[in-house]
Amino acid sequence: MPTLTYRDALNQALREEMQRDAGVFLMGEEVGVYQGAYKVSRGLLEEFGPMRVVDTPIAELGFAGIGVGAAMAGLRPVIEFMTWNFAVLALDQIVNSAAKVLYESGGQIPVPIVFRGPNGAALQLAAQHSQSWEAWLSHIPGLKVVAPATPADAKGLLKSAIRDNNPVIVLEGEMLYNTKGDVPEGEHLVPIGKADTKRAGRDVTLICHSKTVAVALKAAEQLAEQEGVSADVLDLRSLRPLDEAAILASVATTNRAVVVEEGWPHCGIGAQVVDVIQREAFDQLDAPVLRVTQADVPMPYNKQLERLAKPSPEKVVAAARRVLYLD
Amino acid sequence: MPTLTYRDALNQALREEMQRDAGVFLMGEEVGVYQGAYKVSRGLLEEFGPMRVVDTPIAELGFAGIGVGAAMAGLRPVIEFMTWNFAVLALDQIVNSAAKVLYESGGQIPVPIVFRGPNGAALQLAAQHSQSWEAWLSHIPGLKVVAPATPADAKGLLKSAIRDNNPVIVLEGEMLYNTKGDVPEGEHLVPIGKADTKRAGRDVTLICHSKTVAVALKAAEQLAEQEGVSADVLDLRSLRPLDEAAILASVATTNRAVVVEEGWPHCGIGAQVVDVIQREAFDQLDAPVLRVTQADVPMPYNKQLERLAKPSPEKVVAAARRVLYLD
Amino acid sequence: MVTATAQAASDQTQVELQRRMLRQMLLIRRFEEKAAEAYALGKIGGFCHLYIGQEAVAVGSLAALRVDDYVIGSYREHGQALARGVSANAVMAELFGKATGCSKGKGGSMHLFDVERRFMGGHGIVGGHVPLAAGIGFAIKYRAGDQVCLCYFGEAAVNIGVFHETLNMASVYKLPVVFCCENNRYGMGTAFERVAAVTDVVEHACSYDMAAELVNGMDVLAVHAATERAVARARHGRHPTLLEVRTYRYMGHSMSDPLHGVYRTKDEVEEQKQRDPISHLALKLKEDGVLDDAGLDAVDAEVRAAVEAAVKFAEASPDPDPSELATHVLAD
Amino acid sequence: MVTATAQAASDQTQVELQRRMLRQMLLIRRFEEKAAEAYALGKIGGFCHLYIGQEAVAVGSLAALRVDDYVIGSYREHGQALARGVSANAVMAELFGKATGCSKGKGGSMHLFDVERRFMGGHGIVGGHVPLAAGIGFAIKYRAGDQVCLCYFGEAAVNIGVFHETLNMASVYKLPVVFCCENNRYGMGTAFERVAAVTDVVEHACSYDMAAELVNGMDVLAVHAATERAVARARHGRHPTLLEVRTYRYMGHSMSDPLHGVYRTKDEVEEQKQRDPISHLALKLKEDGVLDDAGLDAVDAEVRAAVEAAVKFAEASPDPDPSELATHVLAD
Ligand SMILES: Cc1ncc(C[n+]2csc(CCOP(=O)(O)OP(=O)(O)O)c2C)c(N)n1
Ligand SMILES: Cc1ncc(C[n+]2csc(CCOP(=O)(O)OP(=O)(O)O)c2C)c(N)n1
Ligand SMILES: [Mg+2]
Ligand SMILES: [Mg+2]
Repeated sequence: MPTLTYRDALNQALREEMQRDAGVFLMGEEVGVYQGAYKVSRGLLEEFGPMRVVDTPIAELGFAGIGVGAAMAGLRPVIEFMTWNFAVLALDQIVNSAAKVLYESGGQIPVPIVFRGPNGAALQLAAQHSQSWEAWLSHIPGLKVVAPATPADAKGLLKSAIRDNNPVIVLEGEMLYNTKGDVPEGEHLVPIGKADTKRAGRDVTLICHSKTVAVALKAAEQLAEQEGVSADVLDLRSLRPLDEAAILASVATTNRAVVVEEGWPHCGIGAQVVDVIQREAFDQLDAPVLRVTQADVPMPYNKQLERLAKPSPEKVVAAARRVLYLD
Repeated sequence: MPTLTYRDALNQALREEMQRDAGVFLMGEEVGVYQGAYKVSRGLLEEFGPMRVVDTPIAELGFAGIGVGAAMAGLRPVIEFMTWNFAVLALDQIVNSAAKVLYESGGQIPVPIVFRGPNGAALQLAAQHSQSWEAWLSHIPGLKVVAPATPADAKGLLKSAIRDNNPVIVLEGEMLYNTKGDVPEGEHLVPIGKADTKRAGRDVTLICHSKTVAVALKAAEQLAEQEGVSADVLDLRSLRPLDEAAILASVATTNRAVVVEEGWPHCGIGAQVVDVIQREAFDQLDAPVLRVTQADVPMPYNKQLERLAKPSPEKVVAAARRVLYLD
Repeated sequence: MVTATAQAASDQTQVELQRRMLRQMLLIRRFEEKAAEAYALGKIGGFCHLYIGQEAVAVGSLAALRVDDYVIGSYREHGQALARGVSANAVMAELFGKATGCSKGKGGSMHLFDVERRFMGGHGIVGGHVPLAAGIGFAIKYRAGDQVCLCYFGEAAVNIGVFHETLNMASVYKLPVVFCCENNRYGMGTAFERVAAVTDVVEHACSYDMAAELVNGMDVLAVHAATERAVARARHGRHPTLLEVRTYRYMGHSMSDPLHGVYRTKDEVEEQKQRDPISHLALKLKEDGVLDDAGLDAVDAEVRAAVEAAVKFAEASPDPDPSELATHVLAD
Repeated sequence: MVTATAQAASDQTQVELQRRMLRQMLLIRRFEEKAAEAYALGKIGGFCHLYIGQEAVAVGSLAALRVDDYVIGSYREHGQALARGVSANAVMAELFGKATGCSKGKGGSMHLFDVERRFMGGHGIVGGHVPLAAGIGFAIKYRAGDQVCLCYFGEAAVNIGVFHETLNMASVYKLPVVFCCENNRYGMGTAFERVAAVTDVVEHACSYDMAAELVNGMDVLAVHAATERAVARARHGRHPTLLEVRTYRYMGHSMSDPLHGVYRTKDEVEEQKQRDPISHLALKLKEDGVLDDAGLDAVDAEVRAAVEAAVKFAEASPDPDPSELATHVLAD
């Protein structure tokens, strides 16, 4: 299997789907001539031309709405946000148009559209440019939300998202674009709504997604080496719908869980996962489920403070030790 | 103590704070000449003039930003959104300006501003006009979020919000404006961050806020009459910060809880409350905490479907019976 | 040189068109009057924004469209849906929230949809549907089609940012869209001049290098002619147009708002009613000897009957099945 | 009639002003060159948007302000902060993320603040700070003050909705704001003409009944004069102005972007450098016999030393205490 970066896996998914379906087009800031702010769309303008790789003005709300309108008329737009921080300006179109037109119309008008771009913090981009929006987006019925952690999942989930007949949010990561991994060639589709065990274990479940998968895997190594603890690392991959069965299956064997996320704690993804576990696996839990999140503050610019604010393997190990009553 | 409607209690709070502090002004759509879309600002234009009661164009993002700028320059703006559904357009200014300037500036520039308006569903307003935003707003560090359920709390919390040196979100309710209650005259301040027991009980804790307080109280009555169950009804009042101590104190006596909210389930307020309870009161819980929320769908227009979608006393009673193992 | 017979034929079609437009305007007027009654009786709920006074805008402009063109509007869209050919039964049933409604009772007054007639809704966020129209225009151009998209919105929507983002992109991408601003002078209780630095909406077209036209919205023939010019521009040149149609709302902003009061006087409303688009066309047809009072009464009686039938249909129709609560959240 | 002595005196102040402006432009140029070095060495992180080429805009316009006026800008604000009198030490320390930075190391390059100098930030969402400027102007008018607020933004921000919402309100409310659009032709890698239907930003002023002026941004004296006119309009008439200042960015969009390539040619950049605002003023001062090469070298040496000192200061300064992570989230 060829090894690709996460960036090239996304690029391959876009190229393959655009070749497969003439109704698929890419629209966003700098996606064409500039080859993408993060080069995810490299080469696509040259291959598919300006009608299918469309540079936009800085007008997130407007071009998100244009995408939704095009989807209502039967195309399959892929809208790239340079980062999800800027997509906050476009939420009205995502929430009030994309997520509602099918329901409001009594099922007459589906909205097959993908909104994608990097989510969460990179390095020292400070408060306005370092935010994770999965909790907000997952809150909304009418949307699907995925957050791939590996190149293979990035390709497989983006392809599934483009073929889905609903608005699908694809949360990528600036810090993930350069990461490498094996990626199946051609028709590789990862189903939306299915979590994936990235490392099997018996003693504690580490539930994670996107960038925190690497954090959880590092923590699992440390737990194995330092504590002889075997951690089950479950990558949610899809945040809406949530793969409750996979979560409960793992907790049924480990009886203990830690949920790791990049976002803020209050009403985060982890809170929902905790709700599911305590409701459905109450009698199986040997300890409360603990969470590791970004510190409940705007992201600071200073490097040391930023490190303190982010989830880390050390924090996950500490939480795992607590749910294992090792302290 | 005089009896006032929730609407008039808010009006009184605005009038008193505008009389008390010349820096307080009200800005929004229809707040002046039209006396407010829901008449909360009735009479204020006449008393304080057009510089302090400012009608705006339909430009939520723009006038929210003007409010933040005025607060940065030392005024105390109260920004009225006709409803929070439209405030989705203004989130960039609430989240990226109001909630971050103090932190980004290293503490130099506080943003004392209030964003207020009706939140959640009224009657048959359909999908775009029937949404509850407390989970989103409470997710954001740098904001405070309150959701008063009674006229007295509406006055006391709005006055505290206006005097607070931070951005405070005040979530009102179109269905609450006409509700009546005793309201202390003059200097009545309800502290932000303190929950309130609206009915004391021993067997189960019903945690609620805003419109769901009435739902929980009705459920408590039915539980008392039909099951001889004594329910403790805890009105959160503040959603950020959350009064964890009050939640845990009640659960310590009841060992059982149901969380009721108007919003959608996924990553809702209830999920965060569940997280707090299972983490801090794990050994005290005799049953999983259950939640009653809006159905996980866009709000339908049809009256019967809408009723099915909303939290109801019946649904709360059913959840309470389950956590009490009465089924 | 046009032959006498050809001339006569085209006059005849003109007359037929005008008769049709008169009927449609009357249908809308009577429909909305009935909707107001039903609302007062609690048979219609939520927000209900009536179109009375503005009939000439929807009727005149939609007469310039082909069946394969697209239409999209705001929450004040009953008249547009009816003029587009959505049946009075399906629209009334939707207002009643019934399963037979054009949105299956799930959308209501603000969210009328009929995909067969390419009526793309019914949208409740001011300005929110304006980029949707551009997106539909984008799809038309993408497929190299020759359809157009006609988008209705109120003058107050001009103050919201997305209107400007969209006009700029529609011009840059050369999209076949007709932006039809129904300037009825008020956004709810706010007179446009109180919240807009420039009150001629057409002025904004300059900033986007877009064709524009100011139209008398009380004259259905003027609206029709201007829209035909705009549609031709969109269909053949793929150039968008901004139409500012000056009209007037006779009723309150919605059924829950006052007809007049602090924001406009009773006299102003009465004065505006003198420009009534229906009387205006009826008078012309009488002057042209095309229609007499009896003929007019006949049309009125016919549309009243159609509206009565629509109410009966709506009342007789079932509510959606409870299972409908959870359908159409996601497509398969 | 001006007396000879008065004339001489005013000439003298003019000369002093021009000397000061030359020094400020040079200070910014050298500061940014050092920032680029430090970034390459990893001492500055995140996004870093340099001002090289645009010095005349900040220096010329800020020379027209009083100490009690307000200033606000985007993420490309190093030059504006320095020209406003924020110390090179405090700015460099902020870029280094140190506790001695003007935002205590918590804001970084995109979020420079100095409330004492009424420098209201450094904001990273394109267009996001434009309504903040109007709000500051609103507060000035609310208090019946005679200050003004000067707001900098790039030409690409003109395509985003909130710019239009704000200009309309600034005009309707008559706010003392100078909207200074730094048109450097590109938003990141996109030439303005590719994404704007009308490329003269000043055109938008018509839609908002606002005064406007097109200015040569490579001529610091022209920028100063135009800003003085706009400031007078705001201070005395409370009328906002839209200034379009044509300038050019020599470097890449940010330190992580290419200087040229697919979106602009090396030749274009080199050609633009011939219009360099610093050489332009230096030449004038020489022609006027105000400054010779030695004098110019002296100024350059002085600012280079100041920038060196700023780097030393920044390097020697401590990181914020870890406890700072949780401070300033909320005010007391
Ligand atoms: C973004 C947004 N803000 C506020 C509202 C509430 N609202 C509904 S209609 C309306 C007035 C709109 O006036 P106009 O655009 O002129 O259309 P008209 O009602 O006159 O047809 C307002 C303020 C809304 N629906 N959306
Ligand atoms: C709303 C938003 N969208 C996208 C971005 C990413 N971005 C940062 S700067 C920039 C270009 C802005 O160009 P311009 O306004 O001309 O200012 P300049 O960089 O030329 O000074 C873009 C697209 C952003 N910060 N905010
Ligand atoms: Mg109007
Ligand atoms: Mg630029």
